[in-house]
Amino acid sequence: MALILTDEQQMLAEAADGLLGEEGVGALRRLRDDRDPDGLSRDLWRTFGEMGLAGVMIDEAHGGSGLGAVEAGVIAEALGKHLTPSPFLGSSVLGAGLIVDLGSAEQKDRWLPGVAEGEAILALALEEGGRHAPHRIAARAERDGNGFRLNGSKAFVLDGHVADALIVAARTSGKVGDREGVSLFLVDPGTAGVAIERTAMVDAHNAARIMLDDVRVDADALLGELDGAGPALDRVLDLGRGCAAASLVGAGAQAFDLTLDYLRTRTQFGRAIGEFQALQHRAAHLFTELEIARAAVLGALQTLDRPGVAPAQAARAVAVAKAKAGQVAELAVQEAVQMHGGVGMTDEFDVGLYMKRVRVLNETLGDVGHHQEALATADGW
Amino acid sequence: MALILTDEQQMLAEAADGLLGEEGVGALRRLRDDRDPDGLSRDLWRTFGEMGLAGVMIDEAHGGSGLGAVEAGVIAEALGKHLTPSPFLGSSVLGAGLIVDLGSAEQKDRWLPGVAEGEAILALALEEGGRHAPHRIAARAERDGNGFRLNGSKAFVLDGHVADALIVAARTSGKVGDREGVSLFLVDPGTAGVAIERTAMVDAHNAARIMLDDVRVDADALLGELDGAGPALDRVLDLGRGCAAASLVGAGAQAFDLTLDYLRTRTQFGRAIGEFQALQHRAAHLFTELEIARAAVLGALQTLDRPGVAPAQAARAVAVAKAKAGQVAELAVQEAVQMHGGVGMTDEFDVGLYMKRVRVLNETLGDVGHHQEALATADGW
Amino acid sequence: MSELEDFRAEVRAWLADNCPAEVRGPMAGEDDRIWGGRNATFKTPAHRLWLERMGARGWTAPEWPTEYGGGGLSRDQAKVLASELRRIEAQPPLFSFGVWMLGPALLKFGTEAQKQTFLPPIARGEIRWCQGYSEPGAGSDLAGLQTRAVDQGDHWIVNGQKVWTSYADQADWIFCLVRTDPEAPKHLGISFVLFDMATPGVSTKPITLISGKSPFCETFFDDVRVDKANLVGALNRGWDVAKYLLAHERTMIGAIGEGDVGRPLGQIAADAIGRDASGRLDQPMLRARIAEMEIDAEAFRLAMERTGDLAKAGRAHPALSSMLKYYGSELNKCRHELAMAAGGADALEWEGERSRNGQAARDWLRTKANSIEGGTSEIQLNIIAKHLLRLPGA
Amino acid sequence: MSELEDFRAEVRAWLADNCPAEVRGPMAGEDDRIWGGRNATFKTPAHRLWLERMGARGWTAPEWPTEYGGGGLSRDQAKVLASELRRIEAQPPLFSFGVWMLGPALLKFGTEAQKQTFLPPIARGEIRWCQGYSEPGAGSDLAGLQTRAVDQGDHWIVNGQKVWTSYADQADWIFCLVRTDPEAPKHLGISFVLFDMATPGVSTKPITLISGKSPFCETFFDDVRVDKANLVGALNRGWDVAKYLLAHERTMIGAIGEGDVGRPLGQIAADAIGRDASGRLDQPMLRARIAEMEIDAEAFRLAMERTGDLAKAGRAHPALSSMLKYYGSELNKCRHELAMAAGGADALEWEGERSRNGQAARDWLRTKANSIEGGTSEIQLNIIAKHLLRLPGA
Repeated sequence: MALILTDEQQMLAEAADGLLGEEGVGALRRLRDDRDPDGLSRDLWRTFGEMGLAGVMIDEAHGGSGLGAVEAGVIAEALGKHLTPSPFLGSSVLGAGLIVDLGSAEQKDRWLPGVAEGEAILALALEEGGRHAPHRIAARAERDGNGFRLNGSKAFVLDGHVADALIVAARTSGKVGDREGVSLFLVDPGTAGVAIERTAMVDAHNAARIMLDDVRVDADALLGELDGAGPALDRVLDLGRGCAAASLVGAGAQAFDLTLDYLRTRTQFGRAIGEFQALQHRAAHLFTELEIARAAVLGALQTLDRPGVAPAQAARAVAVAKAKAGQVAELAVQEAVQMHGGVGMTDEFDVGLYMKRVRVLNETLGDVGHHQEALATADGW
Repeated sequence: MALILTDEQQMLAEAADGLLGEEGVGALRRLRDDRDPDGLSRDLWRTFGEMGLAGVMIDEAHGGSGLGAVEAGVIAEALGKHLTPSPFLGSSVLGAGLIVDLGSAEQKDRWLPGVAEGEAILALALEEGGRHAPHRIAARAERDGNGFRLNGSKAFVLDGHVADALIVAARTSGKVGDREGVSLFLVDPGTAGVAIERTAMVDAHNAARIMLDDVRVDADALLGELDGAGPALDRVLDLGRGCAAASLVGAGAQAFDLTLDYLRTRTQFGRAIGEFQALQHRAAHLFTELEIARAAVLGALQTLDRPGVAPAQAARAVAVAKAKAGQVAELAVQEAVQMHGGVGMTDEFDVGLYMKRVRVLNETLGDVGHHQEALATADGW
Repeated sequence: MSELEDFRAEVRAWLADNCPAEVRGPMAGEDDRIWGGRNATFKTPAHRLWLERMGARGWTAPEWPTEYGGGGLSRDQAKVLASELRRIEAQPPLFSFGVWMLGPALLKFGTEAQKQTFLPPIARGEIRWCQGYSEPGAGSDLAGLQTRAVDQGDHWIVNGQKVWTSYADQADWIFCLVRTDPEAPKHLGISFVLFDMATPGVSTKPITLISGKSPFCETFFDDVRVDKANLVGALNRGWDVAKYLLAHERTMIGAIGEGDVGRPLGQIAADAIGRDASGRLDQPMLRARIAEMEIDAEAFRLAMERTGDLAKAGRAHPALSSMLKYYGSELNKCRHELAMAAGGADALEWEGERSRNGQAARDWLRTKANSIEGGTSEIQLNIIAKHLLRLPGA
Repeated sequence: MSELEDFRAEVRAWLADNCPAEVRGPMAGEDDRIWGGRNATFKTPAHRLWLERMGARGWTAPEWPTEYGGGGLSRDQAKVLASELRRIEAQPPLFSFGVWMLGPALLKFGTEAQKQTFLPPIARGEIRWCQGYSEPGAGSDLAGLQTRAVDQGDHWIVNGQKVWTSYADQADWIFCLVRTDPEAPKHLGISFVLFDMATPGVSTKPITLISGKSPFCETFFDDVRVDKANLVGALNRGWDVAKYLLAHERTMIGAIGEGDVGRPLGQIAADAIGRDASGRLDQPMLRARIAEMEIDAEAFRLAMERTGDLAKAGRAHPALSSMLKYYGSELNKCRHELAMAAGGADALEWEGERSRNGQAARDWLRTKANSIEGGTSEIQLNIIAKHLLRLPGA
């Protein structure tokens, strides 16, 4: 398969870009400066639903578009480009992905159409510490009559403060760090014992910290097999990482484009600063890095879509993409602020917002070092 | 104490530079192209003796100059600048350093005056593998009547092929990797069972591989206490590392100076290439790095000279100096070859010789990664 | 050596008696800083006492002559004082652009009257200064300076706008570049003047940065009267004063590369993230990046010291300050990138008590200005290429 | 998909029958390479057989039309062929500047007669080519080209000197830039011609590099007669042909960034140095640097593939080859720096059997030319800035 977008994928990219580009970064600024209680636009989310974007990977029987990882990445890239806060990654990719993969017919009917319509929001409550460690799960679910009782604390739950359902990863056997023994539970955030604290982040996107204090759920809250969430979690996390990598490329490339414009128009010492060869070479290097990162991300997304691909192969491709996209996007925003000079430091200019967003995307689902480590470990050294 | 050379040290630097600069890199080329059997100039070594350079750290009672680490570093820097092969590091610093530190009156009388005169050459046979690992000693010395019997193999013994005496580090108790249990022996290279293979290196300097097969030495061959060589080895290795770092600065700075000359004189597209801002910025960055490295090296050498300094503090300063000097010198030679373009790739130009020498100096007594690791370990993380 | 050791003993004894416990240990936040000035605020009475005691000895400006309120120390004595202050983790008795920047320029270019008038209050922390260099459209390129001073006999009338004036809204006086000859080309025709921020016609407006509220202001001059007695250096040659002062500013900004007195980032990260069985920070890739940075930081500290020693020995090229400014500011940016990576998701929070209102993230963002303020990294590299390397066309 | 899968099955079966065991597995050294030519040498008879069989199918030039001796494959088929060759670790049947560089230029600019004459022998490896571009004093700046071709009616007489001519001493023919109009400015007035290296007046002299003996030569032309029928493209417009060909050369040099078919450097290093208790390469700092490089290498492989796909789809800007050349050559240099660090002192040996005459060190040094030959990295960055980023004044 050619490592370029198909015509259909290109059209999807233009549609997403067109929609988000209408308001552009203004949307983020408005939500932030108005201190919006949700921190994201429910109207936009419904439009996502209408356009088939919210349910991009949900099968058509449940109201979705039935498309693949490449298409999800295309949308994620547009979100990164315009810095638009949305529940796409947490709900459409991670949340819906798990239900598509593991859900019972009832669970699918209950949640997927709502997500696809842009009405319902799911959130995955997985992380417990400050760094991505999907197997380091201490939260526990213990049998309690016909159901379970959950205890523990979760952090960095993307858009967890507005979720209609939480998918909580909890340990049902084994000990912290084991790959086995983790189960997933669909938890109503209104259940007694659930305490949710919104954490506004540096990039004006939101996550939540969640305390689970003797939270009682019924047996049908279990998503997938008892103790057996591991493989599905790995799959959906790789999907999420691929999308986060696409967002990083979107954000990095846009910061670069803003910088190119600035280089062409801003004058100093009587010349456009883009005439200075030292800046030209740095810009050319950055362009190259962005193209390399773009290839790595598309390669990973295509690998995820390949039927019957071995999980280890997909994981390796995703590790390359997330590490490379993260490193390059970081370089892009640093160069963007530096080349803008003083105005780049002001809140008035957009480049600083890209720097903030890239920082958060880099921490999302494993940073550069995490994925370098993953590659080395996977290759046995 | 001010972090600059004293007037006396400055005069020493000029003397060493004057001596080595007479023939400059030509000396190395001649030894290499003539396939000199020694790979170094014994005449030059005698001149070193006459000028008090060979015995710089040997006390005056034994014919030396009785100076310190800073002075040794000053000489090492000049050797790096002119790429002069000489037994200075192996014999005057490592070899003589151990005898000054640990030797009996007889051992000192036997060896130090000769080294100081530039007649005798010592070599330290320490390493056994391809990477610097001073505690990973598998060679063993076993009691044999009144003396010892040595078995094992040594590698990367600087100028071991021309040594008048080998100082062999061998294990007398404990197991490979232990910090304790190592002893030093003065071994005549002509002793039965000693096999020495000269290994010509990429930089046209030489080291040796040495096989010890049931080599019998008398009790008075023991240098220092039985099992107790560790602390003295650590001290002298730090001294050697400081001097290697100084050579790296010497070589890196000279490669940079050659490059500056080239930037000022070579024209392309009708301009001196030094007018291109991209190259100017890279040169300015490199200049900065070289100055920083120079400060780190002088700081380490002064620390080594400070009376009563804690070994851990000295080791930390040396780790910083060797790591920083190595990294910067590597950058300097890479930039030198690249900025010279095609001619930099030819054997006719000198910059390639600097690239080769820096590579070897980087491997000598621990590379950049080794010393980064040393710093992190020393600081407890 | 022994005289210095006597001095060390004296310093140590004096500090033991005079440095309050409240000003020892790492600073917790902005409000630990003592800026002095007419409207000075102090976190505790002990902070005020610390400034007063150090100011009285002139140790707020250790190497200035005693007649101008300084400590009259030699460079070696000043190093001893600094090391003794570090030893007890004493916080600085005064943060002052007057001490760091204006003072050295006045010592070199000021008239005797100006030195007598301005230096002692600076050393005692009584007058707080700000700097008026940059203008919109004239950042790194000061040749484009527009603020105009029109000659009125014994005074000028100044009109124009400055930007990036740190703490303009809290400063008492400003040292300021103004154009006194509109016909002269480029850097000629600019003069260096001092005036009170309380003069009618001066107004300020804070700038919001990506890190949030900032000490930077836009500063506006609307028919501001400036006494000609407050011209520093020669008329129309303010650029000479400014250059000299900029070198001090550069060294000061570069010094942030030395990092805080506190513990190495590697230790902080290992405590936060955890260690593996052999005691290593349990994130090998991050650990490698931190190790590289810590090596650079230690080497940089030595380079700062060495450059100071060279200067004292009369052997430092003035452009070496560009080298320190460039390296120190890039290093500090790198340190904070790594601190953010070590902090992980926790360091991303922007509000609330747990993160002290996003302190880590705001500090990180703030460092991005280091390589812009006081002359961008690119400008420093240009200066090095031209003045130290003498490359053609630089 | 299924047609492609049929093709894959066919290729696999054919290779099973026709690829000798002697040409499978990593190449041990230079003499494994099959260069072909009039005076071809083969390491074993199987090597000759491998060239003959692949040449007969046109799979030495898979995407060339069959009428010119190529394989006539589509890009997707060519990918399948490449992946099947990789699968069995087959060594290339032919190393050829004719296939990599001259062929594509002839396909675009050559006359029908030139295509008929030159392409089939190239594909069969019968004629070995070298390239005459660089001259002393005209490295990256070809505008300064001095080699002169003087018109003699049906032929030119060529005088001048080339440098960096790879394998000039072993090549049968040369493709060469010569100045046919000495009055025209810069790149105009240059023509692209072909001639036999056996023509009287051609002589060569190898260049010794920092890595030792090298395939590069100085090449001298002393009254060399060149037939006008061997002009490629328009007279005085050789620069167009050269640029097109340079783009292919760039991609070829860039491709070395993909590394050999062999195992990842991390594994090689871990086997050589050892692993810690958790299986990690027991040099954490080196490991981190290798990990970063391996990520870059994998990403670069994908970028190579993507750029090829974009070209096939008619959506690749020609200057993208500069991007690949720049990145690939820098990457390969980095890989060999790390390989040397992993090799430690053992990799420093320069002579003798144990080190295969210093193979590691010589390979490392050889890579330093990657970012110089075929246009320096700086030239590539200039091209990107100008043609892809359209920055002012670039």
